[in-house]
Amino acid sequence: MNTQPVGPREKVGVYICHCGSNIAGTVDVEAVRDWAAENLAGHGVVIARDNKFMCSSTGQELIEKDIEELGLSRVVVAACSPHMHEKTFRGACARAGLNPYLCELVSIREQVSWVHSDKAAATAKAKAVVAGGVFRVEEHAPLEPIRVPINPATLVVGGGIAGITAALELADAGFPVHMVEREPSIGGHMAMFDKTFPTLDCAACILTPKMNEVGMHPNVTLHTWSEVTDLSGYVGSFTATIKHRARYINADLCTGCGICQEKCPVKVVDQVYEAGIGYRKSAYMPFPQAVPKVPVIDGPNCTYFSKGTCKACEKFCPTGAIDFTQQDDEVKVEVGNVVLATGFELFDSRRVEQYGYGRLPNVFTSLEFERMSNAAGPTNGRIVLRDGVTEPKSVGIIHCVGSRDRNYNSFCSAICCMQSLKFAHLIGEHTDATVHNFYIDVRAPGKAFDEFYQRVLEEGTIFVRGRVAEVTDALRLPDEADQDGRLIVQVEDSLAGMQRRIPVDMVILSAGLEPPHDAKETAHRFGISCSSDGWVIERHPKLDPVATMTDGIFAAGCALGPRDIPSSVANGAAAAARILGRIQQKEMSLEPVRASVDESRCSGCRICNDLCPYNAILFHEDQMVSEVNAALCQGCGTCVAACPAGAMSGTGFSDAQVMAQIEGLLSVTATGEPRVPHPLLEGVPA
Amino acid sequence: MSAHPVAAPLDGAFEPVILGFTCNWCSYRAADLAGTARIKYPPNVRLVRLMCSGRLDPAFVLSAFAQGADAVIVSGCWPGECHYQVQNLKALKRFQLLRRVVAGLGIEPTRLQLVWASAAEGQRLANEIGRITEEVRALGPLGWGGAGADPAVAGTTVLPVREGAPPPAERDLAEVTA
Amino acid sequence: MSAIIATKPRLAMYWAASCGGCDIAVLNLHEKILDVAAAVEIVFWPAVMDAKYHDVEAMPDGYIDVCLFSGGIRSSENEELAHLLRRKSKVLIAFGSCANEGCIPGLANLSTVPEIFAASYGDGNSTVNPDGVLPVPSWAAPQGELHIPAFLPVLRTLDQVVPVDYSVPGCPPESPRIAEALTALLAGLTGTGPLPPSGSVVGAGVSTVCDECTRTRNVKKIERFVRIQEVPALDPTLCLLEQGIPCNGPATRDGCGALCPAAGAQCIGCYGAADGVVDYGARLMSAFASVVEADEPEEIDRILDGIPDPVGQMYRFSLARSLLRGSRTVLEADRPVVPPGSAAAAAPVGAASPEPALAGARGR
Amino acid sequence: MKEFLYYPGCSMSGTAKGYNDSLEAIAGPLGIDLHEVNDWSCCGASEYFSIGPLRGYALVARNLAIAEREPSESRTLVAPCSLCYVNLAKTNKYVRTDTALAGKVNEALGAAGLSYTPGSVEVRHLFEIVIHDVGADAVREKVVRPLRGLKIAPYLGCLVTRPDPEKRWKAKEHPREFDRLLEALGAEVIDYPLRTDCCGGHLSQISPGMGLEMIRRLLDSAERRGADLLATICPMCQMNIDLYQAEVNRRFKTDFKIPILFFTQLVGLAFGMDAKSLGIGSEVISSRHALAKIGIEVPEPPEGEPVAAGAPAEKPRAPRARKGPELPMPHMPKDEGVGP
Repeated sequence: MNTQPVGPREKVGVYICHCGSNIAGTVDVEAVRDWAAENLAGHGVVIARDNKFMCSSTGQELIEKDIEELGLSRVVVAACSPHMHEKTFRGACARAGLNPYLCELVSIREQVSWVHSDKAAATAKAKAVVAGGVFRVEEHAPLEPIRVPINPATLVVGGGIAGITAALELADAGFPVHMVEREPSIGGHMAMFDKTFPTLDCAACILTPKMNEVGMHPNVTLHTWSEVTDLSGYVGSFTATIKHRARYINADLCTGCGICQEKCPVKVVDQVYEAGIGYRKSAYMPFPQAVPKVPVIDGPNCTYFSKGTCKACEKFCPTGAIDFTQQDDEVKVEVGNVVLATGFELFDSRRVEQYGYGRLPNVFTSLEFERMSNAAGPTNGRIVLRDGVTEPKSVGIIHCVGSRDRNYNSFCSAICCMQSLKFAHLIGEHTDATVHNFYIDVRAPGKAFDEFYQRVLEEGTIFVRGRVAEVTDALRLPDEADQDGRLIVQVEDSLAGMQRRIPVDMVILSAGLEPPHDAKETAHRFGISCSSDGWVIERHPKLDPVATMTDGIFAAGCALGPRDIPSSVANGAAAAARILGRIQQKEMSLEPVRASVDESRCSGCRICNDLCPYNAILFHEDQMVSEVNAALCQGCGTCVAACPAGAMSGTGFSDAQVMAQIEGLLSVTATGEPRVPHPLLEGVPA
Repeated sequence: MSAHPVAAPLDGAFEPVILGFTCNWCSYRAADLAGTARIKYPPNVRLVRLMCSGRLDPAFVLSAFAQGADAVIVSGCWPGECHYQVQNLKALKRFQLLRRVVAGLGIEPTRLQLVWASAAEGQRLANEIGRITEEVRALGPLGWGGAGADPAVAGTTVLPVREGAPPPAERDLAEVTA
Repeated sequence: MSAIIATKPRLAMYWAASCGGCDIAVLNLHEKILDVAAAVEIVFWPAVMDAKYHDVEAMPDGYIDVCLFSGGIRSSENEELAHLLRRKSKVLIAFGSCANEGCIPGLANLSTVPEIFAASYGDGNSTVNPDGVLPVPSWAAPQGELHIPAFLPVLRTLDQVVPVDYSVPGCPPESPRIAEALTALLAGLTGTGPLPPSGSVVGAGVSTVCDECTRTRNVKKIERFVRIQEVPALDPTLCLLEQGIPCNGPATRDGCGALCPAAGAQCIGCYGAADGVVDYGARLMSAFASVVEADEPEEIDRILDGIPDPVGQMYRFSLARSLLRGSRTVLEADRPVVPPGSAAAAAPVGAASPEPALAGARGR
Repeated sequence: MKEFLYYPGCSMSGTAKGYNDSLEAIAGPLGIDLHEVNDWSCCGASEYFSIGPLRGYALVARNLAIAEREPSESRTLVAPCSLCYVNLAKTNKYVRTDTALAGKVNEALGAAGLSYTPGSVEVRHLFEIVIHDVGADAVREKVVRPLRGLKIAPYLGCLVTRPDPEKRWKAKEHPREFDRLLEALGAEVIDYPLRTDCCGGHLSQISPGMGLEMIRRLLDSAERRGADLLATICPMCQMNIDLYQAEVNRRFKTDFKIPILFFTQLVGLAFGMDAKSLGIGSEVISSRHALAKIGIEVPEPPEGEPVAAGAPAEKPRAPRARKGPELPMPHMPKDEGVGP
């Protein structure tokens, strides 16, 4: 691939942006402009301009005009990060008939003006950065973007409300969707809830129809009890490997009558859907409205698998759908885009030992309470203590458990405040218990959220502002003698300015949200980046909130961070809209950053052969040369750097380009002076 | 905020020039993040963007030294978090061999350091840049620069770990000085 | 330069800081040397015939058609002759590894002049010099003032001192390659054939030794590096690198016919870097490191410990033409110390034309 | 046998003789070889630091200094007393992390011709050695007389898992390692909520009202849970709960008679050693009746000391969940501590 400079000497235009005062406040833009015009003339700079906002239409027209009138063959813009406006300025060049890849955007905002305060030093650095850009752009070559077709099918990972929304948007638009869900049924956490804040409408009532729609939809292929084990390819044409765990029930024969579940003798605690306070059978459908209406047999807990006898389900199944011989199997599906809606996991409250969860029977987590308050839950909606009968006279709800706490997670879990308010209300509805809310501060920013807060206040819920120090069943003060068997919440009431010990029968921990335990592996499998917490990183937190850094992979819902149902739904729809746009286009263009081999120089040493994670490098035994498959190549450049013969080259980041940029960056000292080269390093006088 | 001086005095004191190689997906974005968050760090460091730390050709580093860089920072995604899956480990291997070679040419390890930084670690990257700048300032100029060098003091550096050292027990320091 | 010449081409060959092996290699053309001798008029060749520098000075500029210059530039004499022969020659050829990349003499760029003298005239194993006599540029002998060439602080390659038209790599260049090169060159000069493009490397390939190596090779995963003498039984047909032998073949220009690997010894890199490569060692270390089969820093270090002398391994022949040229102490030794900060004061080269600062760094 | 430097502290030869005897008895079987530091001095207790921190640190550092020069393979200094441990451990950490302090301290030590190299000695509590180096399983193997049927409240006191300067404990608020150890001895361990509460320390002397109240809580909580006795790892805790129990009863009109033994004594019993040799019987609130439950003979106490009456009548316990409607408890794997 040609990365040598085209033509003898280039005509370079340099454009320096003030970005209002964002850059000009710290960098002497005019000085840099004049310096470039004078000192970089030797590198083809024929014009250097500055502008208040280069990204504005006037700024861009400046470039276009100069290309047309001065016949610029190269353009360097010194402004914000290339991740911000590279496309903008390449576009400007293209409009003026200059190949967009002959334009280089260097960052003097994110990497100079915003991170330095000393104006002289910042200006000096800006000069170096501009020089780097000019030296580099000399080595640029015109490139054509790589056009790739977009497969109209989409893979949606996660069957919660975010995934469901995305899937339906895409499917309704008439395009195929593969939805993969780890559990036996879609529905996610929302399916566990009874009521949703602040409107208190019934979660099942609004979710179930959507679940059924997904289940029925001709364009949706459901893969439940399944996981994506591998994703290969690139935007437009991914190949996903989906592992179906053996259900031991033949979905085609099963009518979902539920007899197997009824007859199954094994009862185990349901850690998932019942959040650990309810039971399920070994052959089970997690809940009545499950989609698909096909139970699974949970092998490890099945008597037949452990003891070799039982088969009660098989005996009674009217359609003979039970199939103990079923094996896990794998399918490969071709998709053009991916939506990751992998949701969250609840913070493990046992980590906050002083709250006694797991030790003190009547300390519950928010999810346990959701199930308890759910009419379809293990207590049929009765709010009772762990003994299953006693109704609490008083309940304490602790906010921010594991959130906003540097010992666990410093982030706010966003939903706990409203959820706690909802709990307070539901307790009032179901019992006559007094409710204490222990909060740091109540965050109710959503629509009708604060109104709901007011309402709960009026209902008589007691709010205590302060971090709870301890939940204990130990009586400390003599006057607590009659509190035996109750829980005491020790808290500093920061409004009353005193320590309080408040006896209650039940404590609910509003535990925070955390990324799924395997979030990092997931990110790695899908080739996206996630924060150290494990939340998926958006392409841009504000301007591109559902795209990831990887083309063709989008994220929605709590995979991106804690959020409530409305935002998750909005995310799902947004991701779908982004994908639909591409599907309509039928193809999209990729950065032509690719590696290639000069076969005349390749010695066939095979150093590079094992370096490519995308298997883009093939070795031809017959000619003893290696070759790069441009379609598979992702442009990381590892093979380019490794080739001992220098036979491998990479567009966009060629040796010549990077070397030139290094030379430019170092042509200016820290004080903005021209660098004095070492006399012994001087070569032949030209 | 970086624990290090963030302004370069222009009073003629030695100001190192440090070249940093960043990857497009993690460390360069960390640098962008430091910018958007207005986290200050010394202006001595100039960054080159590569698609991946795996693109790092030892020749880039040697060329930087040859042209007067007093130190070079190589940075990329954390192991296991590479956008290209494992290519940052290739960078790690080259880094370790390159370090042995430049050591043989009289360049202290302090002048060639590896910093992993995720796209979310703007603060961390800024702190590392600050730390390295101070270490190099203490070492003085490197021989290939234009100006004369102090007798070099060998430094040592270990690969960075995520957690910093535990904070000192202020209360007790207070006690003692009380 | 490419002007076609009527008479017999005039050939010169000179040795600067070199061992003379290149001259032997030329003589090693055997009977072909007669063809050469017949085809050319040898006007200057200290290794094989008497010659005086003033004879060369007396020649008109461009009198010599082809000059084979072997050896690096280590003394004032070398430098003087480089300039002189450049002036007198139409075609100046950097002949052999020394002239091109410094070769073994170039490794002296790891030591300062005092260190080199100490080793050569002082405590060297083969040296007896109780009075510690060291060479000095001028000496008042009874017969009068004697002058000997000054020893320069570093060894430079020919092209770092004067412009060079062609390069013939190798330590020494393989005789058949020399024949090819000279034949092609003479053909060009006498108008009976095309002249190779100026600045090109002649008498060698554009790829690397692996291209000529007959050993079978697979995907590479290096779990250990060992020195060849530590391996009891080498697989005679398998790639040496895959057997843990740090063979420089992958990074070394082809042309030699892969003689060493064929003979069961690893390539040590005498033909220098492949076409267009900026820094031989960089390519080699990048290639070696990339296939080290370990991901933990400790494990990687354990494997790299198998390369006891990294600089020697990467730069045995090419240190003087590498990006860093030599060790830091050497470069600091003879450099005008500019007070920190006042860099600008002494700045002869503007940022606009830093090219000279970078001979080699951008490739040629 | 693993050798350790040993700093007994002042109580081992006095109030905590039982601790001392039992430790000597079980050290061998546990493979612990204690090499007593020669010429050790006071740890500074709790008072000295309030007189002047630097003096406190210097006083403690003296012990670190002499430990450093002890001719022993081991660089680990073991303290059986929680207060000694904390003083030694925190001083050791601060001189390591604060060079200024280290300078001042060494200046002070210099006066006595001593000096301490920060970090050259590591300080650990005896209990933590038994838990982490020996381990409950190793202890279980040596048990010949399981303490089956004995209800024990594991009481660690406030100083060992917190502040924990070297971060040796995963769980600090409600650690369960002590339970595992006592279970290994075959005892029935009650989930004692106040396990890491303070015993009052010297408050029992300087502010009896508060000090005795703190002791009362500990006893009350243990009794409500039907503990036959408390197990402790600290001489100070043992003294407060044992010596001041009668005083507590007098002041609060209560009738506690809960003996408190050192964990080393219980280990010794389970190893089949004779109670007397373990110093059992010298406690004020006699453990005779408690131990009689499992058929262990405790010698008559010396003349004149109060003899504990029968074990306290069991009070009704917190309502235990019934089968049937009972909701399952969260899954809590035994070995699983707390934390990510």
